[in-house]
Amino acid sequence: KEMTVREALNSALDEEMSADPKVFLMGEEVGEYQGAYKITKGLLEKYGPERVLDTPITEAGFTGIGVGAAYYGLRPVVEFMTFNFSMQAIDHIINSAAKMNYMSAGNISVPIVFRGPNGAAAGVSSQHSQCYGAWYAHVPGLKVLSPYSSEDARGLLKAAIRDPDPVVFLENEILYGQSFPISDEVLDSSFCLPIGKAKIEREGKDVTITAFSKMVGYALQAAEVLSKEGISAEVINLRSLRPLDRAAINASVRKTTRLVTVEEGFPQHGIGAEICASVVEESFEYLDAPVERIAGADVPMPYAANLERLAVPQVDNIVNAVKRACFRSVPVAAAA
Amino acid sequence: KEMTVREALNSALDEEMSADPKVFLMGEEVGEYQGAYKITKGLLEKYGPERVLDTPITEAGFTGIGVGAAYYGLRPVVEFMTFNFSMQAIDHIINSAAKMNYMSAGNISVPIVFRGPNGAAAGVSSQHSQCYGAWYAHVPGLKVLSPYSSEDARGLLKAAIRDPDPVVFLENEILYGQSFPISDEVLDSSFCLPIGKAKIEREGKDVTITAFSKMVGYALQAAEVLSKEGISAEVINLRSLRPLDRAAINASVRKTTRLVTVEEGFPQHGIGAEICASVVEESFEYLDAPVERIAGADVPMPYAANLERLAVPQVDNIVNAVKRACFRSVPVAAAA
Amino acid sequence: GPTFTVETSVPFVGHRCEPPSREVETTAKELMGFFRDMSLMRRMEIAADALYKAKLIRGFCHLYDGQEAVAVGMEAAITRKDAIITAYRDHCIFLSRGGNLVETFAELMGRRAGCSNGKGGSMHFYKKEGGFFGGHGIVGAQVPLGCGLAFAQKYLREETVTFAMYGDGAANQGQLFEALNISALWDLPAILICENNHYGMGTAEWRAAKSPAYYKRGDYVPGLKVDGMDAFAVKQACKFAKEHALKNGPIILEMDTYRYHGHSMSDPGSTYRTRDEISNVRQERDPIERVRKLILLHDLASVAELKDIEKEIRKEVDNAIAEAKESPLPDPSELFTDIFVKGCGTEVYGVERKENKILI
Amino acid sequence: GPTFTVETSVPFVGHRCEPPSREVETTAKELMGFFRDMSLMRRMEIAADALYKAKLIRGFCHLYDGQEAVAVGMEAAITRKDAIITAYRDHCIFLSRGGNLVETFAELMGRRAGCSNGKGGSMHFYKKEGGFFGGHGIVGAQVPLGCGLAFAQKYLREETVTFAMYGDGAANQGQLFEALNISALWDLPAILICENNHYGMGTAEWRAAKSPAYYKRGDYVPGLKVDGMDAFAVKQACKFAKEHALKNGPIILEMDTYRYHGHSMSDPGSTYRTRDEISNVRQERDPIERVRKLILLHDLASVAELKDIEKEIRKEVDNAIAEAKESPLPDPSELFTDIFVKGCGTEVYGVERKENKILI
Ligand SMILES: Cc1ncc(C[n+]2csc(CCOP(=O)(O)OP(=O)(O)O)c2C)c(N)n1
Ligand SMILES: Cc1ncc(C[n+]2csc(CCOP(=O)(O)OP(=O)(O)O)c2C)c(N)n1
Ligand SMILES: [Mg+2]
Ligand SMILES: [Mg+2]
Repeated sequence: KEMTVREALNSALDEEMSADPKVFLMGEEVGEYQGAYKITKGLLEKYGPERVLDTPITEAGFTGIGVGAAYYGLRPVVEFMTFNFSMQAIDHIINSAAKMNYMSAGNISVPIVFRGPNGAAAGVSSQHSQCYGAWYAHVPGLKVLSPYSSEDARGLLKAAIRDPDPVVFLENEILYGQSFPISDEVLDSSFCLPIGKAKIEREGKDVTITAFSKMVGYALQAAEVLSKEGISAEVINLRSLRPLDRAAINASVRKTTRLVTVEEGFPQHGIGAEICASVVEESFEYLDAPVERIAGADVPMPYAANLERLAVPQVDNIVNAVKRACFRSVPVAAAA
Repeated sequence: KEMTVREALNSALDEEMSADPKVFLMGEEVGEYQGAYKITKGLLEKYGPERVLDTPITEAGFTGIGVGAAYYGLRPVVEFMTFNFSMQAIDHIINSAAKMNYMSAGNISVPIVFRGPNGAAAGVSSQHSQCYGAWYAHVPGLKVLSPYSSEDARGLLKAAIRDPDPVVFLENEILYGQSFPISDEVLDSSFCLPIGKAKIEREGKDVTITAFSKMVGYALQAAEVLSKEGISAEVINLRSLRPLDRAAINASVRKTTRLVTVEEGFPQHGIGAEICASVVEESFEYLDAPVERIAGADVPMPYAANLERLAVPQVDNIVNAVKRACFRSVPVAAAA
Repeated sequence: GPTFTVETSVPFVGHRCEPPSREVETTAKELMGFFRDMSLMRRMEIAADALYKAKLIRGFCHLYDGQEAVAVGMEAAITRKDAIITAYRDHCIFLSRGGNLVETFAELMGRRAGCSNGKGGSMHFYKKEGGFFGGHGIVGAQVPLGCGLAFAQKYLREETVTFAMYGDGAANQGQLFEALNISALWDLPAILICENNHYGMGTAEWRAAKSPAYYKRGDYVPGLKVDGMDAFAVKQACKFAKEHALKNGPIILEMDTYRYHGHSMSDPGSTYRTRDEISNVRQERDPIERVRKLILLHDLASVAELKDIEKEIRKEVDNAIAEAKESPLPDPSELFTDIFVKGCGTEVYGVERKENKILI
Repeated sequence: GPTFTVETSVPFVGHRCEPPSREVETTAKELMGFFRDMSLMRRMEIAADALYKAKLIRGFCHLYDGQEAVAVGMEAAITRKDAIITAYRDHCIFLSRGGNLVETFAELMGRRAGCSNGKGGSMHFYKKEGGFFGGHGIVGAQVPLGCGLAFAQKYLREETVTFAMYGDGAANQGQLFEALNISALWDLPAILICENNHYGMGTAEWRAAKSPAYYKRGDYVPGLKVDGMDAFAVKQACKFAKEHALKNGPIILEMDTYRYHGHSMSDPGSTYRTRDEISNVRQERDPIERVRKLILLHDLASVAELKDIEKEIRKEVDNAIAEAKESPLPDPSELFTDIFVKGCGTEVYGVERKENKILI
């Protein structure tokens, strides 16, 4: 059986709405338009306009309203058409949601999910391509999830909605239409994944590759290429950026002794930087080679197809990085 | 001769306003009130209400206006009463300012400075204590500076105002009243520091400590303590968080072979994580010990004095971390 | 006791609505209650000022003295099932929602017995069970949050309303207009209370707002201008607004009020306004004196009895401070509690991450 | 040529201002120019649609056909020293500010000859030397930016104004209200142009705004409702607004207009509105047909001559596309240019940071 990520997200929303009347959806075009990317398709019809709310294009206002509703005990799922627009509302995510349970000493909790596509899509240029993974994962009080497969999408979104704390849920537009095999267990409405746990997508012994979201697929492709050249790569799908599953990452690196981190976002203070620091802190003596970071180029996203391709990791880049980490020779890159 | 950081910032603003009629100041209470923290004292009187503009408490609106004025060729200096409130305007800092020169292929540049106190002050709790260093330094197109001493404050602020690109300038409230010795050269109105260059505040040979802003002072105090115990610490004042002076950091670590990073902000995807990754990438084989990260506790800032003290680095913590990096024995920490 | 009516100091001014009558029903008990509650608030804030000067309170500390009539008048019109949310100037609202003095002073001093266990401080008081949702440090942010509370009340069909309080400075914040539009579209039972104390920090209202007629700033949303120094006007307006909101959605009440103290403790409060202005308000419009006069007029208590009540309150406050001082600082382990409701079994790090971490 | 007058389609409706006359002065040259310019815009957008479907344009692509009268009417009222800033629906404004077809198509296809060297794409056209400041992808953000341009114009005592354009959807954004308040306080020569095409993506105006009378949404700021399908009404309103703004500060012009295409290329544009609605607008209010009729009425050209102009335009567009297609993709080294005006002599990293970095 197969299921697209879009269907996985849609079914997770559907099931959680049907299980808990306190769950409701809000955001731009989530209702009558069926979602800008059709993630909420059919839900207005099924649950009515009281539980699927089309908002004006006013992120600060509707996000604040969502957080307030969560203070009161509802379980809002707030869609950002893309996470780029979450910057308009970021004060509510950080100051109103993330810090609330702490500064009220538990008096007011905030069971809310902020979700939507994050990071680069195709040809949408500088203002519509940013990955907010590292920013949100920087902030205590938030849980930050990023699914890759349909299994992830279902299990993590259901976990996020059931969770009593604020969750930032970072999807990827390009993955929405991608199909993944899916088991009966995952299709069961009780299915749920733990927050804070990574998944070993592929076992290996020579090198560890960490990735999240779309880059997990690239890492798996790279591992396939590498296996043909006799390098056995272990691919970790992070799933949760905060809490980060340091135990799983370090266990893997202690086994493989080499680490390549992969992400589409900007490198400085990125996901890879933290993973590198965590491994240096906890497993320094196991490391047999410098950690290799593969990340988005440290530039705003260009529009032109050739530049855009250069600005985000390709499978080849991962293969090259692994080879460097394994001290194999790498083809010389084109001069920049 | 001595000068407080407040006087240093004030004199830098004054000199640059007097040198270039396109420089103007805007922000909440910068004029008649003389600045919430008195950084802009006397400037309204000297330059008049056309160049020192009190704004309503509407950060998105006035920051957008500042950025627009910079598009047109003026040189705005926008004060955030504290950087916590920059979140209300962060879309303009990132999407309108940082990315503009790139996505317009140089047609529209953005000579603007965003400045104000950043990070923890005393007793101001969760919503008023965040360090935005790592967030802003994550984003290409921005230059991010953070002064420690009065020399830094003068030289970097003058550099920021003269620079043709958007600069985020992160000050520290607690340092405002602190005095530093200051030379005639630094007092000269032509004085300016380079952007992207760190300063070795203290030379040493056993361990490198990186820090910025208030933590530079703590690192220097720790170095003093350590010298009495026979450990010679080199203290790097980062000054520039983006571009980060990777050359200076790596050169120092190659000499000392040990690294302790210090910051007040949240650890995950923080400044220390990036520095660690940079050193692992460029100087792995020189490292004789795991990198030690000292950072703010990974929790929202609590109000109570004892908890607050536990939530931000103290000189002792730095001393302990250095000893661990140098494989000296460390007193056992109180159980958490 | 028997009810009688008092007249509000000045007529209400309506915007897109017919204002309520100036005749307000009350009882002796209510009048005496107003006197007591406002006097207690006043005394509490004065004591906080002293504690701050004694360095027992740190950071920001925004006092409410002068504005007490808004708190008590509002509370008199509603129930604890109605919700209130405000900004950082929150001590007295906390009290009006059932919070006590010891929780207040302990929080201000960062002690374990504080309403947020000492973790929130002056700006972060909450009492969900009393319908009080804070206490917010970010100017204007509480307005959409309040509209969200109203959304939940409507969603749950509770027939209750939310009062979202903000200052004249906050009234220019864009998110307020966004939330108001949504509230109007969705008919949310949200009442926006603009406490116009005429200054946002050092900025006079007219320097921050082209149109400082805050009750009209909702444009297409009805509004009412209210003498916020008159607890009865406040009560009347809040009753009116609650009825309106349940039937027709949002409404704005502008409370014309005044803060006697500076903005926060570092502001002497005298550089941007004259001492004359302040003492005139104290003499002509003080909310407690207004109620005292009404009590004497209606012969509900004597001058001496009222003085006695004030003395009692003074003692009450002193005792609460003493008790709060007895409360210890939070246990150091509290650094790591309340980050999440539900931990994930992963490590959380302190400053020295190698030494100082726990599993939550 | 001699001037004559035409009457606007409908009267203006004023808010806090006396609207200008319906009689608009024009010349044969201007009328013919309007016809030519709008026809060129129309043809350019239709061609962009085809290029998108041929996969030569990627990502978002927001077309302006239907709204051309706003661009040409505005341009007719002002000079290139006046500034314009708009949102992502920016191709035609770029053209009206002196941009050319090759720069447009090359940018849309991500080629070197594009106005942003292929780095910006559809939403990011700029021409500072023509007074055009973009091209912005974030809904509403261009309004404060535009007020900032107006601030600079006033600061430099240029006696010029800025037109900040936004949609009906954007009109609810809080930052607009913040910027308007500041502009009003500071008397900035800022003209807010709300292009009300009645939908923000799939949301009809009344579903997004409690008060869709956008010319009144400035509340205390004057406004004018204008038929945005009538280039002469737009011209008259913009002249009026420029004079007003230089004397009195900000003003809002609501342009009643319509987009024929869907929101962007992925939106068929037909699920949330009827085909009847669209074809009615085309038949009754099309801005080009309106000008065609006026030309014929005043005997300035024959039906055949106008057809010839359209044919010529078609060729011009085809040639420009051919030329744009000749333009190569940007050089890969462009990945690292324009990050800063002034580099710091430090390394900038590509995806494979060990291999792919340069000093800037
Ligand atoms: C978004 C934001 N900007 C700035 C501040 C700093 N600040 C705190 S209170 C205040 C003045 C607010 O005035 P007003 O809304 O009139 O309320 P009042 O203090 O008079 O009760 C300012 C500028 C803040 N806390 N949040
Ligand atoms: C802050 C923000 N939120 C959401 C979006 C996604 N978005 C792009 S255009 C648009 C609709 C805008 O409608 P309107 O303002 O009426 O302009 P029109 O497209 O009709 O010209 C939306 C929701 C965005 N770009 N920015
Ligand atoms: Mg005020
Ligand atoms: Mg529209």
